[in-house]
Amino acid sequence: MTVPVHLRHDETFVLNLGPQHPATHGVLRVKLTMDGEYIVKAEPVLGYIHRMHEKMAENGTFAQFMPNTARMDYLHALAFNHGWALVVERAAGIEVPERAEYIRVITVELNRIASHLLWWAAFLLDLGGFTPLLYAFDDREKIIDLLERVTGSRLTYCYLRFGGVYNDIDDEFIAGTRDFIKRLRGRMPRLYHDLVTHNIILIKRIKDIGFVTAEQCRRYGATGPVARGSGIDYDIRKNEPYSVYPEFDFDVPVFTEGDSMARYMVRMHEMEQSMRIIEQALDKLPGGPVMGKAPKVLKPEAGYYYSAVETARGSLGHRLVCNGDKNPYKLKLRSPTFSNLSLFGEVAEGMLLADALAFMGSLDLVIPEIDR
Amino acid sequence: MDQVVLTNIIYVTIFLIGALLFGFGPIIIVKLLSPSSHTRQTAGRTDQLIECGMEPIGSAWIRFGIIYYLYALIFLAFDVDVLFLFPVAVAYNSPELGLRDFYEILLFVAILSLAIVYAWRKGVFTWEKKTYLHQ
Amino acid sequence: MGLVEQTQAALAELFPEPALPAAPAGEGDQEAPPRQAGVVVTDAARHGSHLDVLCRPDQVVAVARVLDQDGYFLEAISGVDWLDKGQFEVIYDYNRLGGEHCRVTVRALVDRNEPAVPTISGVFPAADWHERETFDFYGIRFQDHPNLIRILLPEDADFHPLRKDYMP
Amino acid sequence: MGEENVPASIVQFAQLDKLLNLGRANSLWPMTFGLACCAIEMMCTGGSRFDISRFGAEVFRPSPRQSDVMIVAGTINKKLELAVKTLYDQMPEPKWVIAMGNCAICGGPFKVKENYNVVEGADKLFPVDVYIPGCPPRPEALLEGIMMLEEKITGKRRWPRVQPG
Repeated sequence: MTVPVHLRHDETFVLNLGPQHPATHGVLRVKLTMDGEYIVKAEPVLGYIHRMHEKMAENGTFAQFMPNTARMDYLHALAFNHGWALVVERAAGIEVPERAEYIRVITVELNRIASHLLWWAAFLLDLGGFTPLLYAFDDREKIIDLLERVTGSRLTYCYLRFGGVYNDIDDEFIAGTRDFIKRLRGRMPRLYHDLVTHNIILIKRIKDIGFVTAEQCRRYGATGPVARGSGIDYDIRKNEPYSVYPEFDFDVPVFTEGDSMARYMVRMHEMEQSMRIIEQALDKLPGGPVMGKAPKVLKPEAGYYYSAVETARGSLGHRLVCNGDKNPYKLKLRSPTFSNLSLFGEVAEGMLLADALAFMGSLDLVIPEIDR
Repeated sequence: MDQVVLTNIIYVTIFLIGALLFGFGPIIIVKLLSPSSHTRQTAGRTDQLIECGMEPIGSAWIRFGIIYYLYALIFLAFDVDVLFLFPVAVAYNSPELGLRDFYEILLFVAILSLAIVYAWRKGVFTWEKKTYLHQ
Repeated sequence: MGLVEQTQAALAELFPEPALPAAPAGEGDQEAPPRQAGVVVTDAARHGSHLDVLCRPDQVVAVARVLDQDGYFLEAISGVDWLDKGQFEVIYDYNRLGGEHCRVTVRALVDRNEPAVPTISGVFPAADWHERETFDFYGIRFQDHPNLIRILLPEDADFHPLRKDYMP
Repeated sequence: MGEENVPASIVQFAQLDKLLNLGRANSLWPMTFGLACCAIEMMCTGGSRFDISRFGAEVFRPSPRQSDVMIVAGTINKKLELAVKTLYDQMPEPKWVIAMGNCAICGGPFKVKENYNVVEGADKLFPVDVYIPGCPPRPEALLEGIMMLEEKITGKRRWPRVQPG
């Protein structure tokens, strides 16, 4: 039930939810016009961490841009690697061996769980709970150790190559992954759901807060858990299958309420689905090489190419324009959080400031991915 | 001014001086020991209000909603309420405090909590979502 | 594939003159004879988009309305600076949100000296930020956009970084 | 003895200063100033595995008024430059700056010829006390950076330095 209010302009004041703020997960600034506790108008201001990725793409070769992809969304860096590798492989017509595809899916899904764990820790930190961060990071460190064995770095992975992956996974990685999944499945019902999800304080803070309708998602282009929380059954791994995803059976959690609780539950169930995918991929892992043959200097045919990949935050698109020489002529990165955040202004109007922060936490923002 | 009153006065003054020292002591110590009164500047913005690194827009001296005033009133009512309950708490376990006194205290607290009931019915505690009709 | 044909038919009425026979996919614009405005089916496995629409800048809003009725959503707006041909190109990517998958790429070419394209933020509010970003990087003015200011660069920046002739 | 760039106080006793520096070194309150990828490694350091609270630095203060050290964890670009300088000004003395990650040291991966928007290094804005290389540096590197800052403040090293090899 909302209360219509007429407002004279001198009763409001402008507050900066500025670049340096614990709840903005980075340097997002929101200019809030406030009427006491209520937000009259919210206007996100971007660009405080704009790092010229697209200009660098035009001045470097295709392979030189791979490290950049990991520095945009560093929580799900492998999906960004995967998106960039996919669009260039399509453009240059490079074949990827079967085993490399499976390794890509395993590492991307592990990275997705790590990203959701960090979102979960940061979201509850925004709402005031500090202890969930400790055991969520404990689980996340297990994943980071596994991925560090294979990729060599902890956060900004540069693991994929055009035509395959950098190096092969060994039995210790496979055994470690199975142990990790058994451990997380054991902890999930007690630590994550009983202690936090059914906690009355959390339910009071995020239930019926920040309603996003399916039509709003479509008009603003919101994808990923934000859209799946409002009843839109859209997951690129299912709707626009790429790599070897069609060979695994996993279902896409969709909730219809559209409030912050729905988005929360979508991500919690997605962690479970990612574990199912990893197990099936480990069971069906074929042998063979991990690196297909790819020309040293890539000169893809001129033309327009687009690839979409499902990251933890939504659909990541690479719009690539090639004119035949060794540098990409133009690369536009369609980042999911850029569109997910654009509906913040419309939804946060009339909200209490504390609820607006809970709503922003449920959008799962990574600011360098917005500013690129 | 017999001996007992004098010692009581001395106790109270010592207590008072201790409180003052405890209050102003750290301020003086910090003034002496902290590196310096001014801090190193790069943009000359030391005394600017903290607003996440940004220049605050407009001033915050505006008319606030009445609802915060009502919260202050309710707090005041119960603050005074506690003030009267202190002597009761001190004399609570003495034998002559009978059941009748207990009911008196209960009545006293009940009358004061009527303020809460009044505020509740006036809708002070409900924070509904508002939609703003922009002229 | 009912959806691709259905969308192609819906878009076809906007382009009365018959489109050229479908140019084989992947062939660059330079070699092919300059393509007439029209709808071309492209190979999605390679190019990622099912339909490739080339239209004049003033038809952009009409195409956006047709796709809005069909339930598409705006994925991205990108600008391309064809320095040697003296043209800017604005690429709109539309996609289906759920259900059957079909991506439509709409391209509009604009002269490089005074680039002006009508805004579609009335039809898709998602375009508001994408257009501000394209203006920020290329200087393409989007006519009657509600608030066309820079989005990523500092407000007082006086250059457009992604133009091919810009080097700091 | 460290603190050559921290201004002197009115009353100066040698032993008292040593005691004060020991207190300051063991309770460095960092300001939550995570900009980009290094912020995630800073959070991992705050987690329970690397546990920054062994050095008394786990109290991440959001407001500059209550923080001692500003850990610049990420890239500073031209739009954020004034905000960073404002935050540095608003911190009371004694204050220190740790430049964490290549971006804060020299612009890191974004120090390219077509760089139009990134400030190449935090020391262009204010004096930096400790540089931690890495992209992002491992949490152990951040802990080593804090130990180096403590050595700079007190002049003594708390842990024996780990010899390479």
